[in-house]
Amino acid sequence: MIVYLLCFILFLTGLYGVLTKRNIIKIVIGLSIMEFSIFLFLVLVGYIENGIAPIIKEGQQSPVFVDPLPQAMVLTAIVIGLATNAMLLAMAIKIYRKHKTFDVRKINSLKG
Amino acid sequence: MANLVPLYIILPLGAAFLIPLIGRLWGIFSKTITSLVLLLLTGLCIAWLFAGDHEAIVYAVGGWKPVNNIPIGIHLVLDGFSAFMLIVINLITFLSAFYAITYMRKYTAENNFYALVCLMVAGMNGVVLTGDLFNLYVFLEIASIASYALVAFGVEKPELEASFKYQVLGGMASLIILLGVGLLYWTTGTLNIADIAQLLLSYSGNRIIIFIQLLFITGFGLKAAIVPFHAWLPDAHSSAPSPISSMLSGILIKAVGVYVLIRLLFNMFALSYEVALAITTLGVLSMVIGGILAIGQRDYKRLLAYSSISQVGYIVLGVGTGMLVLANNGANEIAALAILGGLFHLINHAVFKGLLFMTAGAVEHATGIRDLNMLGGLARKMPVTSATSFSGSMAISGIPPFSGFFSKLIIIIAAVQAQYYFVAFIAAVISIVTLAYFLKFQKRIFSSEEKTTIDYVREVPLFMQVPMVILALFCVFLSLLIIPDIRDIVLMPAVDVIVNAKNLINPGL
Amino acid sequence: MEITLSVILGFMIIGAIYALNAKDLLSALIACGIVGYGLVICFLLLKAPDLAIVQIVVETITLIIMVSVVLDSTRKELKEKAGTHMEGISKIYTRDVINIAAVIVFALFLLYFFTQAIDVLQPFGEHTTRMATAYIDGAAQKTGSANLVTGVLFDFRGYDTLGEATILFTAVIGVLTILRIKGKK
Amino acid sequence: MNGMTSIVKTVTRIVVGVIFIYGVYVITHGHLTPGGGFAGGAIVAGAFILLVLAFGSDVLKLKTKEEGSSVFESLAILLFLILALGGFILGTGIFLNNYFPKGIIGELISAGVIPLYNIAVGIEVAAALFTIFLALVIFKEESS
Repeated sequence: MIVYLLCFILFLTGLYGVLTKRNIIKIVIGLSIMEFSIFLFLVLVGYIENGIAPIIKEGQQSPVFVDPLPQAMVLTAIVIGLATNAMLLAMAIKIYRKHKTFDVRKINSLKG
Repeated sequence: MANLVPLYIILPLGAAFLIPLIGRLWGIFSKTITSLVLLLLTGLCIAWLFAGDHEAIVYAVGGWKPVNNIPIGIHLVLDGFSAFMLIVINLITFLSAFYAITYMRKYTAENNFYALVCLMVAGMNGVVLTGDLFNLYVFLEIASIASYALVAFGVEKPELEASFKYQVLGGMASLIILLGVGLLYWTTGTLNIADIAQLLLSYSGNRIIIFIQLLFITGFGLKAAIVPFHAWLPDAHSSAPSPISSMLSGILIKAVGVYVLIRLLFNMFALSYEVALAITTLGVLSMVIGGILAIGQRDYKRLLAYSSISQVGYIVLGVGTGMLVLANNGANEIAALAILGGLFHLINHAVFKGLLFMTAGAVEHATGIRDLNMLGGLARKMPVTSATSFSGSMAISGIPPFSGFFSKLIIIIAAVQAQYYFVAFIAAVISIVTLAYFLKFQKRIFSSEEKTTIDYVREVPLFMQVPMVILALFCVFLSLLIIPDIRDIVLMPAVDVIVNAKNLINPGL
Repeated sequence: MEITLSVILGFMIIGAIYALNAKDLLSALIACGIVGYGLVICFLLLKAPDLAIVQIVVETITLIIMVSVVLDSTRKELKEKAGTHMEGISKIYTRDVINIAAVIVFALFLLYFFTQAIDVLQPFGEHTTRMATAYIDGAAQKTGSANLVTGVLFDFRGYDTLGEATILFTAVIGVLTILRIKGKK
Repeated sequence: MNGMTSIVKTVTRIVVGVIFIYGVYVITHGHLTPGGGFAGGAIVAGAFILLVLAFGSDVLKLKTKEEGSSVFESLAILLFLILALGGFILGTGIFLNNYFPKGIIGELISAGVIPLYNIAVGIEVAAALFTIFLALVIFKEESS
């Protein structure tokens, strides 16, 4: 179980970054770290002790494969993460050009 | 109809993929195809509802049949509740897209706008139709990413900042939801919602289920902007272009937030008293805090955005009351009444909030001002906008015979019948508060003395008036939904699906 | 196996903490990249070569894009920015401390709840498949694909993949929309 | 955008072809070996990005490239949708059905529609990533 706990700690580290950091790039990093931890978590769930990678080769005698479904899910999630990151970064560079800073506190033009 | 279910995803996606290709050669293509697709989809769904046969349709994508009674492919499920949501989504989006034809002329890159609208609709339709948890996450992300881009469409400082805030909180919500999906997969080994529901009936590990429910409530609560997760909504909904505001407030927060919460909590998890209590509390909190914060707003669209939080609170309250009654093994009729009120308010809110954001857009289009203190006396110059806005304001504050009155009344009656007198009292009080700030708002903008700064104002073009008038008429005619015959066709199938959750068909059987 | 993974994960956590607290944005990005590459090693250990390939390429491209965003301001400016950032903290010191403390308490609470919650689930490495049983048994005959992950991705769950490709398309349109110089005519 | 030194350019000239061919290999063998449309597409995009980084280009050329790659992207994802719809027309009337003959497992031409999906997704991912990169570069050039 220790791997799951460490994985969750990684998730909480990312969450901590998103909630407390005031720099746009740091917030993006925090989100990426949360993403990483969830990818790892899903693959951990699908792992089977002494399993082999889910690719059929000739001459295998009744192999035990690790669960391919979480792997497919993570593959999808990685691309989704890439897409959200790209959007965030586009937003970040646009905000930087408008305000000349990455600090969220200095670009507060909206009222609560 | 059974074979046509995937059209709800294929048609908007196809339109979105074609727009960047054909749109750059032929300017009018993007506008026409968006409207046509949405009109077609609305018509299709209304036809299904009125055909009378409310058997749920299960469509296996890819044709994968269950193996050993375990569903293996992805299933699309069209039942009364999803059909109801599909009508609301496609109808409001159609009217918004129609309204946008004139409104969006002042922006650059209009093709991207229509492509993103199509993608957002495809995402919402996918969320509503899917019967698979991971697929739900994928389509949720399509709708969310499209909405992030649409909020920032004006690329000015406030838009960008609002969109960034929205994106960070939305991204966090998505990741929390994904964690919940992963934990459920770990617990049950499957992703099909009906299959999970079957397995959870006989599952003993109570703490993990509560933890997953907590994650889902946080995640979808963030998407639905229920207090205390509402921080992004006022910024995002007030910064977006008006047709988008009316879509975001009218349907997006409901399709990806409230709808999914209801579907998962009723149809997938076994109902528990603690969760029902939490949902009701969140509903009351949203209702009260959203309403109180709305009073002090000076910005036209921010006021509407805060009132969205408050009105979504009503929906959640109605559904939560029903959940409490069911969890306490109370009478099914009371639960059904409460949920009926919630869903009725959902469709009403989609209509009048869509309308109010459109009128806000019309006022901004004509005057360029959003500050309530600087507006005034527009009634004579913009009669159509003024009249439609009046209709919307009366509906939202619950004045008979407008539709909002009946849905609020049903929610309050249900709460009284379930003996939650305090909740019913708060709902009634907040209704009065709503009336107060909408009267103020209506008076400030339309009937107070004219301001010299806005002499040049003219009524908005016909293309913007038409959707506003249609929605204003809906504000009145939706009251007809309480007539039993019509109610049985439109609302009751949805309520049935929610209340009799155990009857949810399992594609594996 | 579990121990190796735990050690790598430990390093990843340290990298993540460094990435979040580094004063220089560029080193923060590189630390984040290292966490991403650590993930690649974990994927390889967990018998997920498909994911390892995708993650290593995607991480590289993300890193290129991120660095090109950060390099928008020169390195010297960045250091100054980081400096002012720290000064900013000392100005409203108490508020930030309360914020951080609240988040840490909240996180610890979540961690405790998580430990309690996952007690009943299968331990690491003893996963039993339910939906995926059909993806493994005779899946090759059903889809014709020797790589089971590809089979799942494009056949059993092709609908997800369509959605995924759509998300990338949405992101491209979104990026092109956001990076316009002028929003209104 | 300026290019880099001649050492970088020479190395890039040699390496880019290899990367590109490797990407195409990963795409086309997605149903046999690890990898597939996503990994291969990202590798191909990496090759293009490397070219732009090493050689540099003026804004005008970058803009035509961006337009071209975004057209490619739309076409590729449209191809995916049409392949998915193929089930409606050719085969069983089911969305996203694998309607081609499956062939022998382990051969290059097998697994029905999956290789075609892989190719469509590969082009889509490559074009999408390259477009995002170019959009960022162009924006930086234009707004500075």
